[in-house]
Amino acid sequence: MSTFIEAIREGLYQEMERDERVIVLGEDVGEGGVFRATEGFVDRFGRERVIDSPLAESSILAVSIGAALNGLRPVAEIQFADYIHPAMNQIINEAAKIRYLTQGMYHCPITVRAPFGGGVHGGPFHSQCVEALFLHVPGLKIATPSTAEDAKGLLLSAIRDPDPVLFFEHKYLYRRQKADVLPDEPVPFGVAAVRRQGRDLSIVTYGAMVHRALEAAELADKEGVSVEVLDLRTLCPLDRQAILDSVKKTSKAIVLHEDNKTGGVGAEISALLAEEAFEHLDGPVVRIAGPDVHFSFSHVLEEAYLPSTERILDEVRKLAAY
Amino acid sequence: MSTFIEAIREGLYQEMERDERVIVLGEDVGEGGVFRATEGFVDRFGRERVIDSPLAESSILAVSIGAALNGLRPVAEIQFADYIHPAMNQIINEAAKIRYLTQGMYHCPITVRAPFGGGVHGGPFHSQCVEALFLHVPGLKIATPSTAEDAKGLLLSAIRDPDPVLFFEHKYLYRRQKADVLPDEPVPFGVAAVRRQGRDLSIVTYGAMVHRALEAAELADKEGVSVEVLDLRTLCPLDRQAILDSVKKTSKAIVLHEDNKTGGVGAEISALLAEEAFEHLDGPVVRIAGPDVHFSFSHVLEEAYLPSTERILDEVRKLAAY
Amino acid sequence: MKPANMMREMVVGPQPTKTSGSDRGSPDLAEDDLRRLYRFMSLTRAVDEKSWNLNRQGKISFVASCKGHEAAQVGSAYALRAGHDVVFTYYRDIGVALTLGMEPVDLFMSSYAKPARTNGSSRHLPWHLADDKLRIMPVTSVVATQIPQAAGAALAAKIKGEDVVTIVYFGDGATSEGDFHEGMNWAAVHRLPLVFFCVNNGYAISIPVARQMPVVNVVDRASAYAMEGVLIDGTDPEEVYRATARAVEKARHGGGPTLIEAKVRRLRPHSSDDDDRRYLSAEEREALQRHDPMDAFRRRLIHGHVLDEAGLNQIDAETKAQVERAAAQAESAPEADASTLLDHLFGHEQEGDSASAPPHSKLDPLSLGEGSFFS
Amino acid sequence: MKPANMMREMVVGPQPTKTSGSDRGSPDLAEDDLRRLYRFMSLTRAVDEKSWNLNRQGKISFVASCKGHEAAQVGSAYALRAGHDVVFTYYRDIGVALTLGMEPVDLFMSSYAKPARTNGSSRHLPWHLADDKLRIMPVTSVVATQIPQAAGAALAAKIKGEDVVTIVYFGDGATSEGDFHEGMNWAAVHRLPLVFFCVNNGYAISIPVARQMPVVNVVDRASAYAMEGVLIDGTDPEEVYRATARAVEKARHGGGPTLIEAKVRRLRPHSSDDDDRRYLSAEEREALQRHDPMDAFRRRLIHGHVLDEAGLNQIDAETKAQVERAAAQAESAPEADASTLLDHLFGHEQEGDSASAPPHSKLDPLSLGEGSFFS
Ligand SMILES: Cc1ncc(C[n+]2csc(CCOP(=O)(O)OP(=O)(O)O)c2C)c(N)n1
Ligand SMILES: Cc1ncc(C[n+]2csc(CCOP(=O)(O)OP(=O)(O)O)c2C)c(N)n1
Ligand SMILES: [Mg+2]
Ligand SMILES: [Mg+2]
Repeated sequence: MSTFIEAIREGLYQEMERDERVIVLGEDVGEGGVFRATEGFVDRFGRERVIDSPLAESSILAVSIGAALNGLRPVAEIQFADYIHPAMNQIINEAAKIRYLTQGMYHCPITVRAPFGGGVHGGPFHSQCVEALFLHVPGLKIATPSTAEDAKGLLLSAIRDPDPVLFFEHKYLYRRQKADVLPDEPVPFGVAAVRRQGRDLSIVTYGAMVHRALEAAELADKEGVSVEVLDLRTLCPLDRQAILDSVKKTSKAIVLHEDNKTGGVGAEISALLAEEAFEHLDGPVVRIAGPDVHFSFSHVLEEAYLPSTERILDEVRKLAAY
Repeated sequence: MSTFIEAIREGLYQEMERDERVIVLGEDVGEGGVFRATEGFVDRFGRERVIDSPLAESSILAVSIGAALNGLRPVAEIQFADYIHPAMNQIINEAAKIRYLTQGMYHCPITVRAPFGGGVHGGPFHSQCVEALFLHVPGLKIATPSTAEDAKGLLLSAIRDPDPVLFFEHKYLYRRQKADVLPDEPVPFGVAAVRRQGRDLSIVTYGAMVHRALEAAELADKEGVSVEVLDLRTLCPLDRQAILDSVKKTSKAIVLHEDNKTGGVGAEISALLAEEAFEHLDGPVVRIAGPDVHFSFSHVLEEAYLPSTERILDEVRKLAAY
Repeated sequence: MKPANMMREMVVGPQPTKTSGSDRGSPDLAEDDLRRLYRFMSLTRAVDEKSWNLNRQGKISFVASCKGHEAAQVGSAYALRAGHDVVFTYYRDIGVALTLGMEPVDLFMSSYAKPARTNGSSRHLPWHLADDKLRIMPVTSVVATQIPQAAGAALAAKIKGEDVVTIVYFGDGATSEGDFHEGMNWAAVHRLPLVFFCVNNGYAISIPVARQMPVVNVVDRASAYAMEGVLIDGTDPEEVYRATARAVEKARHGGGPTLIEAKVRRLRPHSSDDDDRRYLSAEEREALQRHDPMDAFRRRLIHGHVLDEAGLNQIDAETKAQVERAAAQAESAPEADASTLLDHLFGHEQEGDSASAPPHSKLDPLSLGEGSFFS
Repeated sequence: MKPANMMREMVVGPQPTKTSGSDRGSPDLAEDDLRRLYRFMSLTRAVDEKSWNLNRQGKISFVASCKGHEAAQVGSAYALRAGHDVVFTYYRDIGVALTLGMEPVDLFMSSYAKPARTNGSSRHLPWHLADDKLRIMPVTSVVATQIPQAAGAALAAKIKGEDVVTIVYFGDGATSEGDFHEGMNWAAVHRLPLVFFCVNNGYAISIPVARQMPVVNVVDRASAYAMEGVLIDGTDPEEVYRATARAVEKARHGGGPTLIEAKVRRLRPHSSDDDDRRYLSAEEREALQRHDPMDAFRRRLIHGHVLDEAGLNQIDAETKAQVERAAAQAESAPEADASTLLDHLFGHEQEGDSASAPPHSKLDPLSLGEGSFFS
């Protein structure tokens, strides 16, 4: 049995064994990182390839970009996604634009790993979801695995990808998700997974919310409502076809995420459905998301923030009855 | 007759006359700024209140935040919206969260002015639209005036607002939009303007695209299609009611912007309609937007990027016939 | 390499100002001051110990201990005019807050995530201080962001012509961030009334200073901004007080900014989530404990006949009791109310403009997202 | 204050290395080298003048003139191994590119926004250099971002054990950005084979250095990183060459990074969109013109009997003719094809992994947005 975080570690380790161009850099990665993703790496790969960075995220990204331009395959760790913001300029204005602006002469194969998401009593600066801030930016790929298998498999794809990949690991899953066997081969980007087949409506989601959607689907089933759960796995490339296929089948859709509602990833998926599946829709496209406020430290407030299984079930009931 | 940029200048000047807590800071604002928004300000208000900053956007924001916390009303100029990214951490993690995290004990009354948008042959770093990157962030207000009147009126509201306001000025409009009379009073946030009444479909848009929408509406009218054009004016607060009202009336909606399509402001508006106006919709919610690539310097590529009047008209025809 | 007395007060930088003796007129500390300093340090230690124990008991989920930093925090804050000077802290600066007058219960409220007026209690992480009455400015967990913000606050004071000094606290790790550079640069270009107070505890979590920066001391960075840099022993509250008082008075009288580096030792891991045995040997950890500022100050006070053993113990007993009461009070305080989740995203008023301003429409945060979430 | 000879080469920083004479073994310039330097400078000037004129004729929309910067650009690039060393430039570094071997036509293609292999021509702004054959790395317009990126490239060279040196160019204004600090810090902590080359032309658009930074010289910032700082007269190509060659060879042999500051004068406004009469008096503008590096170098070459007036004019005529041909070629080249708009957002291959990698599905940029836009 491997946990999600062990799967990350195994994937990273395997790629460093396989390809000596792969290096890791970030704050405290030398002693294993605050979540132990690089535990033992210095012993195996040495401080040349496992680099403790100064506390400076913009340069963690910039150094990764420069090293990638000069032939390496850097995997940068941002200690918490909440601290990726000082590096946004290097990600959005630099990494994302290199291939396009040079018409393919240069490209930027970097992977940026960052733990994100709430439910771990982390308060406003160890809980943030940041994926929507990057979804809008052309030139970036975004992975958000929900299982230990995908954590490893998508990470292999990310590291081998020739373009910048933001790899967001939901920290609520780190020790809660487990797998008997981890894949040896990459899991391809842009292929959503139907985690549960259903007939009456589709829940489109990703990350930790996949598991809440499955819980709600289970409960709905007992009430005679058959819910399909689609796990996007990567937000870019987005498996538009799988979303459309599922909703064409069920005719009803709930888009679910933990991130703030307005301008979230859910908005894009709703808009896709409103534009390309309009004729198939038998009801409004419902968004369930965090409210438009920041994460709080109090567990009462955190629970109030996070979409609960009950709330999902409630919306499932309402939409099914529509 | 005042141009859009003259309206900005007049609004800023008026507020500095009216309230000595207002200061401006930014790169080259002392000599008037690259677009002349602060021309003559040093002579009138002195270098204490018109502050040439070092070339460092993160600190332009941070200094504004700190000065606001200590009683001033800073108006920061980011020379081009394309250069706001180094300051994103100070905007998203700091300014946007101060009031919420301190439960109202502190607040952060800053205005950030930034010229944005394309069509001026500015290439990838003098054309970017950045509004969608902030729409998602709770705690930020966003204004995107489309007329010279609103440029001044919304700016007065922005500066008097007790919370952080991102004030995005579409630089294509700077010298092209003109007004006979500028308002002396603030134009309130969160109130969209119906720029043209119509029956058959609604175009929801903002910034420079308002004028393209009006052109297309004019042409459609000749073909017997009556198009309503809704100018959002501010993206946060978003006048959800006006959007819903318009679409409930016309039953069809096009969402139009120049920014990249995926995860853009249009996604939020489409999603709103798919969720709250579903029963009123007689056709798919169409998004017309820039493609998911970066701005280019070549005028051929820039024109190919920007939604053209013909393309809008084409979509109007198709949707009207749906 | 530095000589053996590197921990003594010294001035670095390109235009070193003479700071020996009391030539800046900073008052010497009277015996009463020393006893007060000890009380604040004792109180700080008591809050810290209690918080750590509560964490180990599973009652509070997070502590960034300041054990070892007490002299730096208390000695520097003692040089400020409480409620007048502007203070930007970071996540372990409880000694600063206590010295300025914050009640221990406020700190425990934040640790218990219970709602309270100060420190964004219940929303914000523990010890992320904010108190408008004490002019402690709001901060986030994001390292170094407060540094250029402090320049902004100091700029405002200068523009308004006030005799207010701003002080900003940060760690050694924070000096690697771009925001440190930008804040130092602004302050120096504009000669702002600002004191940069760096608490160098040798580590940014597990990363020793030598892997963070190429210079030996943080003050070695001051010359890049033509700023005075002052290196002090941050475990000596008197030395900390004197250096800070001088920098504060210099700032107050138009002399511009100063960078103070207070060298301290971390007597606990980085935080309650950290296990420093992973990167420090038993010997290294033991060696750190020899730099407990409480021990040294106690010896000094006894030796100088300011307080005897019994007197010190008496103070410790009092602060401990005070802290027990505060912790109990916080423990029994009510939890946050979920119905407040959407409050205070935006203001509904236009401060100071109520007469002339138009009504903002639709500013209710409820309309900005999950309007029906609680209805 | 600096003595009158501040423009002469000097070494600053905490551990000054002796750099007088040729003790680092950097080769002295032979007469042939001097003639070559002059030709590159003349070519640079010719491209610049032509571009400015084309802008004034309304034929190209943007120029960031390098007039006055030629000696700094050419002299420093002449110290590099072209196609071997890694080069990060900024938007006015055409002299660097020409010296490394870029054809003038490539520069005009970018000014005319015509599609070409190099410099992101047609997509990117003019003179935003990129050429993989010359190892000129891609850059954006965002000031200072390339500085820490260069640290990354140098780190890669060090990890790979290559004898490649990286050089990064930037202006005085760029040193205010946090990215400058972070890049300097990385390079110094890791002792990277990297040369920081700051072209200080006294202004960031309209803002004079005195309002950007509190120190007199950019090299005064080097000591904050225990880095060697070298201040040179950037209008003297020989001095620039020698200082750069020394720093490059030091870096190549494990000696770590150097910060070079080349002082130059801007002989034109910041860019074709700027009007420097708004912030410079007629006298100030006239005074700048006395620092034309072409004039000084011509006098030196004549005085040293390397070239006579006729020989110099001959070179100028040749570079001018070369430039006219290049401009004409670019002018008549085809415009970009709108159907290419969506190309090259993502790679379709996994470089170096084609065998073992799985097929990425749906990576077509067409599927990522406006799929039907051109269909
Ligand atoms: C921008 C940012 N990056 C990373 C972190 C995670 N983090 C929290 S504290 C810390 C180390 C800070 O070290 P230092 O500044 O020396 O202060 P100390 O904790 O030692 O007092 C890090 C890396 C953060 N809070 N903010
Ligand atoms: C991050 C960023 N902010 C602002 C700008 C706008 N801008 C372009 S060049 C420039 C001045 C740069 O000055 P300096 O670094 O001295 O270089 P110089 O142009 O003088 O050679 C500014 C402010 C930019 N390109 N990038
Ligand atoms: Mg530290
Ligand atoms: Mg300059």
